[in-house]
Formats: sequence, C-alpha cells, structure tokens
Amino acid sequence: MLEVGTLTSHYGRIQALKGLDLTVREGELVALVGANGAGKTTLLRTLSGVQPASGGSIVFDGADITHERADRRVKRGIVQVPEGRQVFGPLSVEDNLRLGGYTRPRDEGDAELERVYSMFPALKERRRQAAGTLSGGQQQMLAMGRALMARPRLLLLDEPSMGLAPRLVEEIYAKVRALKQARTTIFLVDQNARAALSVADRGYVLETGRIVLAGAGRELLGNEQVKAAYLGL
Amino acid sequence: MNAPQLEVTALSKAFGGIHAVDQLSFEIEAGKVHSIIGPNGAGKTTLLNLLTGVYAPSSGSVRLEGSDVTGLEPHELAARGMARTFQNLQIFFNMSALENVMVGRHLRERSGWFTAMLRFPRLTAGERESREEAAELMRFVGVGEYIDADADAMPYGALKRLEIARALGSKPKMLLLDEPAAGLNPTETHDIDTLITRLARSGVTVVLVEHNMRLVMGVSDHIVVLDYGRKLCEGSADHVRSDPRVIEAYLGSEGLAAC
Amino acid sequence: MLAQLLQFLLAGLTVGAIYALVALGFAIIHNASHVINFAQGEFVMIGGMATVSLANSGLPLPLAIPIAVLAAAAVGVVLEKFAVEPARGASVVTLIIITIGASILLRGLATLVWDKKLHALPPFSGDQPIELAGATILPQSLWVLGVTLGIVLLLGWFFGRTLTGKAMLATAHNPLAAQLCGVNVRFVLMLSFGLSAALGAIAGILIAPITLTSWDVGVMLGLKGFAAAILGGLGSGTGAVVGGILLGIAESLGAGYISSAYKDAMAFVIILAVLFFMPSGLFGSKSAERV
Amino acid sequence: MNWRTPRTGGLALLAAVIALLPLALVNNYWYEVAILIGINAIVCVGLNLLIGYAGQISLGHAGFFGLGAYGSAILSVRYGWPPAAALAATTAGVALLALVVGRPILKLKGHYLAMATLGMGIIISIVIVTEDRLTGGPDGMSVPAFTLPGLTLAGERVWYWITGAALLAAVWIALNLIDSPAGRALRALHGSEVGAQVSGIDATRAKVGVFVISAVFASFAGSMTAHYSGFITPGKVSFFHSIELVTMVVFGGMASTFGAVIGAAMLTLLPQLLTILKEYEMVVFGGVMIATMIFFPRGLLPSLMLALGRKRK
Repeated sequence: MLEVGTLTSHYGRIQALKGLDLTVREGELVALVGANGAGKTTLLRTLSGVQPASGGSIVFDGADITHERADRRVKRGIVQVPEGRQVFGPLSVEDNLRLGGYTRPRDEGDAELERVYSMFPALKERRRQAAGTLSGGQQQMLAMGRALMARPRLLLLDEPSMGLAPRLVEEIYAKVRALKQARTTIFLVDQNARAALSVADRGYVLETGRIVLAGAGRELLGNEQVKAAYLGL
Repeated sequence: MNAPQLEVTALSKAFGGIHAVDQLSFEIEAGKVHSIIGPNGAGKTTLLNLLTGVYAPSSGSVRLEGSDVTGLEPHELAARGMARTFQNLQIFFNMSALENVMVGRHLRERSGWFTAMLRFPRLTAGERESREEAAELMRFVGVGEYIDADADAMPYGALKRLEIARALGSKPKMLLLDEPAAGLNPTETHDIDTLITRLARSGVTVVLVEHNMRLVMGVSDHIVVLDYGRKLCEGSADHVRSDPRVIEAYLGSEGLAAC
Repeated sequence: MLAQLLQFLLAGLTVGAIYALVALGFAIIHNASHVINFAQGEFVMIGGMATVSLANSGLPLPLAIPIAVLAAAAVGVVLEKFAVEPARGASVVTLIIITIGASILLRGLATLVWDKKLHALPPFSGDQPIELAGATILPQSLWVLGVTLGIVLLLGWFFGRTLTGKAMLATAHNPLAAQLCGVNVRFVLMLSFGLSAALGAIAGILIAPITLTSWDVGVMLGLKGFAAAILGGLGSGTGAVVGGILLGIAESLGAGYISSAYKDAMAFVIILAVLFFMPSGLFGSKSAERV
Repeated sequence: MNWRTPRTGGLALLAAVIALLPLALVNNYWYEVAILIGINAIVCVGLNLLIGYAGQISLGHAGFFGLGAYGSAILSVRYGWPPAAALAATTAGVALLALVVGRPILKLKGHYLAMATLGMGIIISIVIVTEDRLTGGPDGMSVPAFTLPGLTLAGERVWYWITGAALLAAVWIALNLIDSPAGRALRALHGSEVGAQVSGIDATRAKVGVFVISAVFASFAGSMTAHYSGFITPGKVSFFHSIELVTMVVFGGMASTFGAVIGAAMLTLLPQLLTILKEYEMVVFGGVMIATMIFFPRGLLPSLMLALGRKRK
C-alpha cells in the first residue's frame, strides 16, 4: 500500500533522513522505533507532505505522491496524528473533530462524528469544551478522533504515548488495537518501544536517519540491540 | 560532604495549568557529572530552562553556591558561572564559527562600546587574545578544522560541539548540556562521552540531559530520573538502572508486553 | 456639557468603527500569514475611489458598492499571489518592505486610473442630522455603525459557525495541524487577503461621504488600523474591534477636550502607553517562548 | 595590512569613490544629489547597526533625524546658540531621549516593536508640525550656515567634502563596532536571543545601546542637513521618510555596512531618475521595491557577493 524508497529529507540544514526504505501493506500495523533525534517525526512529516522530500520516492496505492501537496494526501487517505497532539486549543472539541472531516463530503459529517464519539465517549461529554482545556490523555484521544474523521486508509500515529501516565498509555494502545482489529492500516512511531512493538505486526528500528533493523514486532522486542539502545542494559 | 553547589527546592513550572515541572527538589555537587533522564515530555528541558533563567519558575527556589538565584535573568546566571547548550541548537548562524565561540567569552571581554567604536589599541590586543583562546577551545572540543568556517557551513555534529565550545568560553563553574548526543552517530556520541569526562576532570560540574542511556550510564556520578515533572528516583547509575519504576517508565509497562 | 460629551462619543464611535474594520483586516491577514500588510490602507482607498468613479459613470450605488468591494478583494488576492507568496520564508522586515512597496504601487495606480483630486460620495440616505439627546448624528454615521455591527456579526457567524471559517481559525492557530486535516493553507492565505481587502474597501466606502476620499486617504487610516490591531493584541478579532473603537473615542475626546492639533497623535500616544505596560496589547496572548 | 577586509579595502574604495566622484558631478544639482546620498547613507549605516546587525526594527528613525535638524535649527535661530554648540547639545539630547524611550520600547518584539517605533516617529513629526511658533510649522524654518570661529561653511562644494568625511567616519565607526565584543553581542542577539543571553549578554542593555548609537547617527545627519540646506521642512521627519530609510537599509542588504551605503545611493538616485517617467514614477518605484525584495530578499550587496563567491568557487 505504501512504498518508501531511498527517501531523503533535510530539516533546515540537517539531513534528517538519509535514504530510507520501508513498506506498509494493507491492513498491517507497522511500528517504527528509535531514539530522540533519529528522524522519526521527520519521516512522518515527509509522508504527510508537510515536510518536503529532497530525494527518493513515496508511492501510495501505486501513485507517486512524493511531491504532492499535503491536503491532497489527506484526500487520498493518508492521515496523521501528529506528535504532541497539536489540537486546535481555542476551538471546541466538536469543532476540532469537524475539522478532521474537512476533506469529506459535508453530509457524512454527523454520522462520522457519532462513530468517533462512540469510540471515545469522553470526548462526547466534553464536546463544547475548548480543546486546550483537556488533559493530555484526552487531547491524544481528540487528536486520534480528529484523524479518524477523515476516514483514513493509512493512519500515521506519531508518539501517541508521549508524556502520558502508564494507565493512559494502555488506554491509548487499547484503541490502537481496536483500530487494528477493524482492519485500519496503521504506521506507528513511538519512543515507548515495548508498547509499540508489542502491538505491531512488523517493526523497523531507525537510527540517525537510516533503518538499521527490521523484523516482526515480537522478534524485535527480544532483540538485544533494541534493549541496549533503550536502557543501556 | 561539601555543601551542594546547586540546591533546587520544590521547583515548579506550569504552562497553562499543566505542570511541566512539579515540586522538584534535588542537589548538585560540585565537580561531578549529574544526569537528568526521563521519558519524552518528562520535563527535562523545562527544568534546564528553569535552572538557567530562560523560564521563571511558578514556585520553588534555586540556590547557587548558597545564594538565592531564583528568577534571575539568564545573563545574570551566566555571570555567576553557569553555561549551557541547547537541544535545538542556538547557534548564531549569522556569524563565523570562531565568532560564535568568541561570543561565549563575552563576560570576560574587557573593552566597552567606546573603545570598540574608536578602535583603541587596547581593543586590538584583547581581540587577538580572544581569537586565540576561541580557536584553542574549538580545538579542545574537536572542531579545530572549522576555525575559518562560517557557522552555517558546518555539519550538525560539529555544531553541537561548537555550542559546547561557546559555553566553555565563559570559563563556567557549571555546564548544562541538553541532549548533546541527540542526532549524532555512534562515533560522534563516543567523542561527546570523552569530552564530558575530560570536562569533569578539569573541575567543571556537568549537568547532562540525555536520552542515550549508554552515554548516561557511562559518565554519570549521579542520576535524577524524572517522570511527569516529578522526581521518580535518584542515585548512582547502578541504583537507577535496577529500579523497576525506571524500567517501567522507559520500556512501558510489563502488562502491555504481555497482551 | 453632557450633550457635548455625547457628541464627541458619537463622532469617536463612528471613526472608531472604521478603524475597527481596518484593524480586523490586519488581524485576519496576520493570523493567516504573520505578515503585517502595510497596504491595508490602500484597500480603504480603492473601495472609496472605485465607488466614486463607478457612481459618477452613472451606476446606482447599490450596484457600484458591491463591484468596488469585489474589485478590492481581487486586488487583495493578486497582492497575496504575486507579492507575498513568492517571498515566503523571507524575514519580517523584507515582508514589511514588500507590502510598503505594494502600497506605493497601488497609490501610483490610483493616480493613473483616477486622479489626485478629492472626491465626495453622496451620503447613502441624505445629510439631515438627527437629534439625539442634545447631540446630533449624521445619517451616514448610522450607516457606518450599522454596517460595522452587521459585519462584526457576520464575521462572528463565519468564524464561529462555518467549517471554512473554522479552518481559517485552525490554520491561524496551528498551520501544521490544519494541513494534516487536509486544509489547503495556500487557499486560506488567499482567502484571508481577499476577505480583509473587502473589509477595508467597505470601510472606505462607508467613510467616504463623511470625510471625502482621494488617492492618498489610505495612509493614515492604514496606520490607525494597525495601531488599533496592536492595541487590541495582534490576531484577536475582539481586540481589533475594541482597539478600533477605543482609539476612535480617545481621538475624538482628545481633540475635543485637549487639542485638536494633536488629534492624530492621540492614537499613537495611547498605543505607546498601553504597550509599555501590556507588551502584547489588551487581548493578545502571552506565548511562552519554547526553546 | 590585509586590503581585502572591509575595514581597510572597503574603506579605501569608499574614500576613492568620494575623492573621484566630483569629476563626474557636472553641476550643483548633482553635487546636491551626492550630498543627499551621503547624508542618507550616514543615517542608514547607523540604522543598519540596529536593524541589520541587532535585528531590531525601527520605523521611526526619521523622528531622530528630525529632532537633530530641528534641535540644531531652534537652538541656533531662536536661542542664538553658536551652531557647533547647538549641534553638540542636540546630539547629546537625542542620545538621552533614545536612552530613556529605548528601554521600554526595545522590550517589545516583532510587530509590536515596529508599531511602537512607528508611533514614536509619528508623535515627533506631529509635534514638529504643530509647535509652529518654534518650528515654523508645515512651512518650515530657515537655518543659518554652520560657522566655526573664523570660518563659515557654505556652498555645495564645501559640504560635499564635509559629508564625504562624515560618511567615511560613520562607516569606520560602524565597522569597528561590528568587529568588537559589543558588535558580536549585537549580532549574537540577532542570531539567537536566548543563545546570546545564556552567554552572558544583557539583551536589553545591548539593544538600547545600539538604539542610542543609531539615533545619534540620524540626529547628526539631521543637524548637518539643517545647516547645509539652510532651510528645513517637516517632510524629512515624516513616517514616509522613516520608511524610506528602512527601505534603503533592506534594499542594500541588511547586516552589511557598505550595503547600507549602496542602498542609500540607489534609493536616493532612483527617484531622480524616475522623474522622467512622470506620472508612472510611483508605480515603477513600488514595483521595483517589490521585485527587489522578492528576487534579492537579502538585499543587493549580500546577494551580489554571494553570486560572486559562487562563481569564484
């Protein structure tokens, strides 16, 4: 479904991606793990088109989208939940969600909204509240709900557990598993390597802009190199 | 044991109701390497910003060498011997590499505005000394080859060390490094490791915020682990490494792995 | 005494409403692009001058006005497309110089298309002053206040109720996240230039029957609008309206009770006084710098 | 001595241009243009220290220029001071004023700073237009020639050399400042304010310092204009003149002292040349401004140097 070939990208003057290859197949949950500054967020931004690729290619459903505008990619179904939530703080929860469905036909909006509310009941209770007043966990739910409003064919999740308490991390990952069961294709980036790799079908390890390891999720979880990279064990 | 060089008491910082740093207390001992670790979003960079005066704390206090320095401006703290680097490099890209380091000597320059504008001989002598010392510092941190380069022509890894050279320009008593190894390859990381050890040996107190555990565990005399802006635990590398709370905070809960 | 005060207040309210419209234009463009558009005053001029010339060519006002507003909006979009967009990523000062260049260019074009004379636009509904508790008010002032109120309500509806309006707010707050929602931020940029040009033009048309209009009428109005936008706190719609009204009233009271020669200075004295104590204006958000 | 550094080679080149230019100045009109360029260049060299090097915008420097001009004029005409004393007192007064208003103004950032400086300039301009008993109001006032004991300085040729010398001095001082600890502090503030602060630089103090220097440059140039032309009007104090000055700096190239000189020269000459276009003058002028900023966002001189540097490689 998604094929990335020798992708490079520069963040300011820094080459953040140094020729990166990976694939995501339909219905799969693929996790990408790596340390701070390895280029995880840059990769997701390049996939979404908010950060230009300087070389290589991104092919989605057979179409080359390497240089396509970000909003067109959303219409194709590539939807990202950005790092740090990035909800529209002054707008209400419901407005945030409706903006998520910006690219969808207007008449679908209400039905879609109900679907998201049934998945995240906490959001429905706070539908009139300004998104900026939500707790971190609720904002993460909102960011995910907002992305789901666009009916993603490929959901990109960037650091969904960042700064969240363990109980909330579990809650978020429960939603991720639910999405996976509903056959949503997901590409997940998380520093919480154990959480990410344990739900993933396959995983990649990113180090300074390059993929250094690939394999099944469980397999990577047991890998000594991965363990060493995360706790100096 | 000596009196601590830096004493942090019940320090808090809130952004729009969310506590990035929450009732944090710890001490820093002179001449040692201290590390502050914790998962993303744990409040490490905010803490560094509080310690160096970039942010004013919401409450709590910081004492440096016995005197209260809470709420002082960054340049006032710099004058008291504090220097730092940044996770998102704060290099002066409009200047040459050497000039960047010369700025680091700002507090030790002796000529003022008038001397400068009329270019009295005193200035020329000071400038020569300043240039030589800056070049020496660049060689010390291992970027000697860029002495004649413009800062915006240097690779990322070299810039990280250039910032350290700039910080050393003030001859600080305490150096705070914010993720010096982020974005570096293993060889470069190893160089940073050596550099930190050399600095500590020369008597500078090092406060390190870092994600690379191998680096942290290798160089630190003392580690403070943060989670959600609070202190999770502190102690030696071995002590911290074996604390189950730390493992959970880092690798995620065991419960998740089982499902 | 009281009647005089009321008279000053009414005059201030009228001109303040005009400042508010111009300030809203500054705020909308700043939100979308972080550009301060120093050509904002020229939209006011284009609105007034275009209406005058269309009316003189025999077109009835109800027809001339919308055409003039649309023309100004088109100029706004062209400005964005050909002067602001190509300079994306340039420094703030460079962008300021570009919009100042655009302002000079537009004024030059105005002298070519029209002339350098003063022009009057007939009041929309007569010039018989209306008595009000000892003070008088021109019917045109009522038009100014009524239309401004209408526009403020309309903008409130647009930004509060429509998805396009919310997409503009969202883009202003977080362009990255807006893009990830599928909002075409370039379109939003053009829309905001068009919209604020239209607002400026409407201000110019409303005020033309009271103060006359000419090719260089936009400079002072533009500066006062900028002052109002800053006074309210850049980017805040409420701030722009409140800032505009406050400046208008302060100016009118200052001219009436202190010195009419220093009427134009009032706005700037107030803005300096406010900024010294509230560096982000009255309603501006204090954003903590993240390092 | 290294002739390729700006302080030696650049100054020598500028001195040569000033020395040889009279060969091309066929009549008094062109002398006047040359003097005007020199005076604008002095203001721009100072303003560039503030905008180009320290990264702080000012849309009100015509105000300082006007205070210099009117201060000298009023003290020598209304109070009968000797011009040299009037000049000294005015310069000191403007420096003091800049010091006092600079502190609160320079705490502001970005567009708020632009607004505050703009407001300051406009207030000065309105005061000058309104206080007509002192200033002659919109009609302006005449100013006596500059005299030193036993010496009267008058005429285009004399003022050409005075302006040339003053410009050389201004450029020399600016170059000196840039290449010194204080100048590095200013450039550091532009590069990264927080980076500069943690290096021990007191941001407010440095900004106010350069604000005062740039105000003094403008005030001095204003005083020169008053005595040279013998007559001043409020036009040179207006908002438009402030904008003109900033445009010169940005046009020539921010953070380039010689760029500021070139910008002043180009934008002083351009309107003289454009007068042949008559009614199209404004349109072309505005168009040139937009196009230059789009194609050379860093200004003429730095873009030119960059292109030359690339070629050499």
